[in-house]
Amino acid sequence: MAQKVSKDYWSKIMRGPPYYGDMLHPILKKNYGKWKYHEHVKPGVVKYVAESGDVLYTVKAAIPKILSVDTVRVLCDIADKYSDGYLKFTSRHAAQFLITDESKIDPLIDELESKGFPVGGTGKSFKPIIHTIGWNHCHTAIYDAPGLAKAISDELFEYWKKPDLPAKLKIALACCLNMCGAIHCSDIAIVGLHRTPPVVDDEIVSKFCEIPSTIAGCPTFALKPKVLGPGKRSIEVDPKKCMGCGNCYSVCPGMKIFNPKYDCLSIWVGGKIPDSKTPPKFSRLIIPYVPNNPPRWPEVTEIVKKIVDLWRKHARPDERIGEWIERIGWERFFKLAGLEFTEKHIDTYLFSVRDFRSSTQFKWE
Amino acid sequence: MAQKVSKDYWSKIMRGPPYYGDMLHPILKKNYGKWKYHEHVKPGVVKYVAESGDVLYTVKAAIPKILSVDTVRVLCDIADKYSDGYLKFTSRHAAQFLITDESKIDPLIDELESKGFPVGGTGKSFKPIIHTIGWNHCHTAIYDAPGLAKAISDELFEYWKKPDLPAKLKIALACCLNMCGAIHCSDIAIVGLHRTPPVVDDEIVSKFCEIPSTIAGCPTFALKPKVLGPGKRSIEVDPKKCMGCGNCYSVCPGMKIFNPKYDCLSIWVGGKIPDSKTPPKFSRLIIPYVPNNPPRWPEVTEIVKKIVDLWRKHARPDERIGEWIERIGWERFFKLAGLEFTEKHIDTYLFSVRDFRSSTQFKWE
Amino acid sequence: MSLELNIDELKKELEKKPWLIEELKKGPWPGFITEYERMAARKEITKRMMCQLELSYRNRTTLWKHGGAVTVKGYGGGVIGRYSMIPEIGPPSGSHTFRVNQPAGWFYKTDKLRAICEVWEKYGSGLMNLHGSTGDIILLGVDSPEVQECFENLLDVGYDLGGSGSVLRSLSCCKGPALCEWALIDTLDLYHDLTMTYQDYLHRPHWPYKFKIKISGCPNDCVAAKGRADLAVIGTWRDEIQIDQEEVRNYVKSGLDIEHIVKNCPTKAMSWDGNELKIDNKECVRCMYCINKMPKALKPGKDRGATLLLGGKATILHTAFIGWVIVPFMKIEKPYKELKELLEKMWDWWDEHGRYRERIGELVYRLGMNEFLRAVGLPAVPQMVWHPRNNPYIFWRPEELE
Amino acid sequence: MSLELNIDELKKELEKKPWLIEELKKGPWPGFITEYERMAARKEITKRMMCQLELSYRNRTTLWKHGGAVTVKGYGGGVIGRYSMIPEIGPPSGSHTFRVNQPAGWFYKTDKLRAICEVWEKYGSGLMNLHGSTGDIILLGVDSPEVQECFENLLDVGYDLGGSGSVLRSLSCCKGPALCEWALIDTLDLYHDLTMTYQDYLHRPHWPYKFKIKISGCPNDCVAAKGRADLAVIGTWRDEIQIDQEEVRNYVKSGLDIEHIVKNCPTKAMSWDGNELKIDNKECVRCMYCINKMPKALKPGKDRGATLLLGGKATILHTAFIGWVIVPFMKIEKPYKELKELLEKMWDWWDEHGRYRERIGELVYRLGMNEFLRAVGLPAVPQMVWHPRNNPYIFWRPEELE
Ligand code: SRM
Ligand code: SRM
Ligand code: SRM
Ligand code: SRM
Ligand code: SF4
Ligand code: SF4
Ligand code: SF4
Ligand code: SF4
Ligand code: SF4
Ligand code: SF4
Ligand code: SF4
Ligand code: SF4
Repeated sequence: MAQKVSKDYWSKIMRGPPYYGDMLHPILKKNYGKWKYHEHVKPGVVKYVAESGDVLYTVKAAIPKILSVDTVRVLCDIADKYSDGYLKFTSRHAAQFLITDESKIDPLIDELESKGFPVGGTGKSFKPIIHTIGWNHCHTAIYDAPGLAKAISDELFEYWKKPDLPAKLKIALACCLNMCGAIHCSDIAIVGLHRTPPVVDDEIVSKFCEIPSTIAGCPTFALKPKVLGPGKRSIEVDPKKCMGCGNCYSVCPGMKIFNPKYDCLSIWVGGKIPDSKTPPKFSRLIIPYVPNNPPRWPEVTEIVKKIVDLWRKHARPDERIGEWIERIGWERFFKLAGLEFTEKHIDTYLFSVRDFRSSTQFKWE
Repeated sequence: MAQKVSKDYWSKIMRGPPYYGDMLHPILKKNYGKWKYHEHVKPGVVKYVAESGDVLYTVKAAIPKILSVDTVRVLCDIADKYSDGYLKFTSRHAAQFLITDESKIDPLIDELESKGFPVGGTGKSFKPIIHTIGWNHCHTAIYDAPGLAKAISDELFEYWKKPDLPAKLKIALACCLNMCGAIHCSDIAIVGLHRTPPVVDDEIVSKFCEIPSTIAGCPTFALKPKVLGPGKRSIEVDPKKCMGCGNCYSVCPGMKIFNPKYDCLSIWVGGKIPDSKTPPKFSRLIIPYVPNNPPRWPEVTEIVKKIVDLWRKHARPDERIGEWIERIGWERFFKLAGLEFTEKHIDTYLFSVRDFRSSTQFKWE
Repeated sequence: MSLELNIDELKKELEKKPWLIEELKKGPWPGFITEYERMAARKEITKRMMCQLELSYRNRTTLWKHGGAVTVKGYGGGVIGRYSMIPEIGPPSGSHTFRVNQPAGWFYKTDKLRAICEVWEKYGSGLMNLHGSTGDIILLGVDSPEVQECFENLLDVGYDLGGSGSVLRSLSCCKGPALCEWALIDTLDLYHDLTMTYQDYLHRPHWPYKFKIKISGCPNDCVAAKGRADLAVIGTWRDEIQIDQEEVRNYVKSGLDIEHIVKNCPTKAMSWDGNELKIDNKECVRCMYCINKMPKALKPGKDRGATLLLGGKATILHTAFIGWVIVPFMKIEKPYKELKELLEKMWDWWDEHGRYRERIGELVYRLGMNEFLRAVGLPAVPQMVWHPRNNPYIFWRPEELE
Repeated sequence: MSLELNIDELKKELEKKPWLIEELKKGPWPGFITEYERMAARKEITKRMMCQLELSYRNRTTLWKHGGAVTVKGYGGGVIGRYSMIPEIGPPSGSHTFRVNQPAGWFYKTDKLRAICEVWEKYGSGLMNLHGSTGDIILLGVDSPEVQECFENLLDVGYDLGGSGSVLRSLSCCKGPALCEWALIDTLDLYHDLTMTYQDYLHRPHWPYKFKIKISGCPNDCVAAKGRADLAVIGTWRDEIQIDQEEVRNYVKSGLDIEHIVKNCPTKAMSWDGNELKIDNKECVRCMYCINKMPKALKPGKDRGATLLLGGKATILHTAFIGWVIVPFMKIEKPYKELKELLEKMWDWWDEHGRYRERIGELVYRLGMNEFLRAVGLPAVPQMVWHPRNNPYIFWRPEELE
């Protein structure tokens, strides 16, 4: 780090992000805080009406989450052409164009579609998958979330285009138990899992790791110190107590948790975040093991499709997946979906008792 | 224990309780498992009709939980006179007489009432209080549950006689945190609390206690060993970590937890056990401190009466106290009841996070 | 005890009249002070217990000491040692408690009750609890020298002790088939059979802590088993609620608000068209509500058995637990082989792994339902949980990997 | 890693065509492989990243190494060190990540976006995440020697880094008043103000672990703050939902099933008599459902502010938490003094008591809400819990006893 820095460096840093006021389309500035209502015009297109009478249309397009600068420039070109040089990305990472001239909507859609950015995703539709970076760029990735996101999105593409699901469909993927993206409150979530304890690389542990904090960080007390020789220490794992969270690997590279042969994917359903009707809910485990099968994970996409179809068939209007399942009961859902229930579905951790059914109320199936 | 025992002693022990078959009124034996339905005849009286057409009336009378043999004999006399020498005690410790001859009902009621055993408690009424033994006979009692039970029952007497509450009313009292009687699922519960940490009597601890297990038994890790001298050990309390559960005193008499000046009563509401409509519920803290004010604890009886009146006024038919409160929300209940909410009402223990409101859904009051 | 006890001062307190406990003689509910008075008139121990009680009321504290081990020959439990802190005033050398095992469902023939009164008048204070919260007949206050003989006399009149300490505690059960149309299992027979089968576990301390079994004939749970039994056996059914439509209409005619009932069904399994009540039984969760409201018209189904819930207990130490489903349905038929086998497996596992003063529910919490289920050979089913787990902290056994 | 990496074999694998990742070019959804191809054509680092990705797909494992500390002068976070396990094939000497702080609400003028593309094409792989899950612009893959200069170029075009490590992470907020009729607070301004006020906390590791703030204009929570922000700021209102009855009738006329909506209200606060919609506002829990269904007819109230929730986080270590209410209502008005004071008190307390890698919600769990509330000076209110505690394990401070 003995690099040279430019003279005014210390006055330039800590400048913060670009000021949003400079990033807003003039119509947004004018009507800031004074929007009146919105209407769904057609898939991908929402009309906003301001108290001033001003009208704005948003057009939402799917983009890959990993983008080249080339593609970003294409999006900029389109924004220059149709939306006065302004655009927005949504919190689920779609691109949104802001159109003041209604007649530009269809040409914009044509151009977006022709360039490979399908328009859709408004209303009760399949939303862009929130996913993490996977093998593309992370050292703890069990599977490649961007790849699986692509495969699932292809599978559910029709629901991107047609907003006729019972409610919104929010899928999120995390390539390891760190669960970047906070996928734990998603309608459908897919998490990479380790099924074997870490293999300890004594060399690395003794040289590079803070042994006490690594040991203290294991939530199930599976670790204890091991003496290798005079002044040389490492860590010992009790495999029976390890549930593969990978926390030890996060803090110490010598705790080699990866095991491509046994690592797998798991599927979770029923989470949500809004308070609309029902409070936020966690996603719940439905399948603890699905093979890690790149490049397109057919086992996963098949299950996802099946759950979505089941939900479409059985849910009432406005029912998110979790709301539907809680109405019919998890026992019924497992039956309907033909899923196997095992001991792995029962919580064994900190708050487990509150998940146990302290009641004789249940359905037989 | 070097006492002599009778010759046939070893063949007599382990005989178990009296055989219930010998304890049943002949009409119960005859219609065993073949009862058809029941009807409420009037307060305290229920009519049972068997498939055979047989009819039986039960008459329910309040009795003290602590009884002298004299009074038990009085009850036996009454049973001999009216119910063929048979009687039953209920799971909440009322006496029940089994009448086959309808014309005996009123004379029986008259006799019971005149002897001081008021008839009532059927249907949607105030049920006998479940309570523990208190100062009468327990070494960990903070207050006298039998005494308070009497005081509250006097206060609520009208609801014993008239079954016109929104639903059943089940009150339970425990004189210490051991909560004998499992009062944690009662409509209203009153528990004795310690508010100060134990004072350690080093003499007793060092002589009579198993120090490691006493220390290990403290749920909040408030205890650690203390060396008094060579071979002489005791225990040290961290007062900040102690929440007065009394578990250390249960296993070691030297951990003197009693403090009549500061020990107090606490009030809990909203529990239930049946699965009818809603699953079983825990009682929840509403008042952490009420003074321990024998002989009649006026502060407690007043609050209990107030809650019952509030419930009568606001609940819908068939709503137990907890069901009513959960419908309107605890914030509304606190407001209606004019109760103060404090940090003490928020769980700080093992499963606390699951009690925290992870939602923006709440009422302002 | 931060209280310093001065016997002379305490004696003086007793001279101040009226006594505080006399206040408890007022009011319409039957009180217990007159019960003391009755026995105090002829029993010294009871008089002393009463003096001590008055002093507790005056000083706002218990005056009983931490109990010592008091037992009868051959038993580990059933008697609770009790000594006064003020033997100069209270019982001088012991005022122990007998827990006497009650007959199933607390049904009595009067001669049996009179018999226990006889014994208790002779040996003890003459005061008893009918019944204790666990269910026993609680005899309060017997002096140390009388314990063994009193017990033998109890045996002679047909009684035996109940449980105390780290044993199987006295069971309890609702009146069930003896006097309830909803009893879905024979609560009384199961109570008696288990009690007799496990006499040894009941009387001789074996375990890490106490174990309680309570049996209710239906989900109304009239012995509150779900909240306070390590194993709750709750009658239930698997088929359809039996409906007598004519009687439904009669209820409605006589003013029953049936819409209110239909609305309160937790799974909205009912519908009423003004003439007929329909129940969608596969949606019904057998909560009993509709049946409770119309006992003449509705009856539980015919394919009967029990749901078993594990882990109910009071608040010490891991907070109170309400029992949770471990077996959604088990046929409960004599000689109750399946249930007994399960109990024994559970006890073995708990006995092996449980810590000192750890209830079985707390052990399941500590080691996990997975360990428990595997140890006792029960299949995991969704009925055991409100919802599946929300964290990925899953255990895998090596043999599961392939 | 139980995988043994043999570079020669891996190289051979790459010769086998077609590559697996090409499969991901199929299908209608826009894919990312072509993005690689575009940049790989002119950037060596990207070509190498792509080769490595293909090998990950073949071997079903990541090929990135545990990151080392890579930073820019004066900052503690914002860059994530990334090295290849197979530098012979993948990036030879580093492929680090820049987290670049996004403008509030992810609104852009195209020139600003083009500017960052410029810099990134020059110094990095040319691949980016628009955006990362926390909200930053994620620039993927820059070689070690370029880090500092690349950063300075980013500064020059008006960007700055976001957070990584044990710091305040980049905030996020919904579009709010810029483009939503339901925004009850000025999400964008609050975002920007807090970000600027706390630049030091954002860039310089201070704390036991990360801290995230997310801001949503209403309870719909379009940035999913409740589930993943240590502090979630959620717009709400205290008075009455504004109803335009004419528009309600219009919705009904055009086919809206209003009975369905009335029935779905969680507190049954609505009623519809065929002509007028009534809302009992004191029963309303502001869930947004009815408003969501009829944006033309219903509007949130006028007395606006925010509910604050604490503790949202993912699963490591104490399982996932959804944030819980710590302030039911706070006015959110510039200069946000009340909120900032609270934040600072929270941070101080957490900083003092938090363990290594302990999120603030976990600390509250460990020490108790009572400790937290007292430390930050917030009053306990019933809105903080679903229901009061069920165990008697209450702490008393000596001064409370009298
Ligand atoms: C653009 C965006 C905000 C942003 O600043 O980026 C946004 C925009 C809108 N949201 Fe949202 N939401 C956005 C992410 C979210 C999220 C966050 C997420 O998905 O990770 C949530 C909470 C997560 C969840 O649902 O579990 C969210 C929950 C809602 C809800 C509640 C839905 C529900 O099922 O209860 C509504 C109300 C509704 O749609 O009825 C809503 C409504 C809306 C409205 C109608 C608000 C408005 O008047 O503009 C906008 C949608 C029009 C449409 O149908 O496309 N928005 N919305 C985000 C678009 C993401 C995307 O690309 O799809
Ligand atoms: C006698 C007794 C059983 C026994 O073997 O001793 C009993 C007897 C009956 N119970 Fe019970 N219950 C008895 C304790 C209980 C308990 C346990 C307790 O209170 O500790 C419960 C569960 C605890 C609770 O409620 O939280 C209990 C919850 C019920 C329920 C459900 C009530 C509810 O609020 O949901 C019903 C159904 C009903 O009444 O509608 C019920 C119904 C009945 C019926 C109608 C059953 C029948 O057909 O005989 C009997 C009551 C007639 C009446 O109104 O007096 N019984 N019942 C117990 C009387 C105790 C007492 O002296 O009051
Ligand atoms: C007599 C009785 C109270 C009453 O007046 O009804 C009682 C009295 C005592 N209980 Fe209890 N418990 C009694 C029913 C209960 C119940 C209710 C039940 O069994 O349905 C419970 C709650 C349910 C449960 O087991 O969780 C109960 C939970 C406790 C506890 C806490 C156990 C726990 O795991 O949380 C203790 C503490 C202990 O075991 O050290 C305890 C301890 C005690 C001791 C033995 C105090 C001690 O540590 O020495 C008391 C003896 C007093 C005496 O002189 O007889 N008692 N105890 C009840 C037994 C009578 C009977 O056999 O019928
Ligand atoms: C890039 C990103 C995933 C993505 O592709 O979108 C990401 C990537 C990483 N996350 Fe994350 N996290 C990302 C958002 C999240 C989120 C979502 C959020 O912030 O809303 C979460 C869940 C919310 C939360 O904080 O609880 C998240 C929870 C974690 C955790 C677990 C933290 C916990 O307390 O449970 C770790 C583990 C750690 O901190 O050691 C982690 C660690 C990591 C590391 C730094 C892995 C590591 O230990 O070195 C990853 C770096 C990959 C790389 O090369 O850039 N990441 N991480 C997201 C950040 C982009 C951005 O700044 O915009
Ligand atoms: S979920 Fe795990 S593997 Fe994926 S980006 Fe986050 S830390 Fe990396
Ligand atoms: S993976 Fe998790 S559970 Fe296993 S040893 Fe490491 S920290 Fe402990
Ligand atoms: S609640 Fe406590 S004081 Fe009362 S009888 Fe039980 S153990 Fe004794
Ligand atoms: S009373 Fe409870 S918390 Fe306090 S020291 Fe004793 S065991 Fe620990
Ligand atoms: S539990 Fe059921 S079967 Fe037993 S008495 Fe109560 S209502 Fe009847
Ligand atoms: S028993 Fe309960 S769940 Fe079943 S139909 Fe009746 S009310 Fe509904
Ligand atoms: S959170 Fe509310 S205010 Fe913000 S964009 Fe979503 S709906 Fe609009
Ligand atoms: S906002 Fe929600 S709670 Fe309030 S009236 Fe509308 S639907 Fe009901």
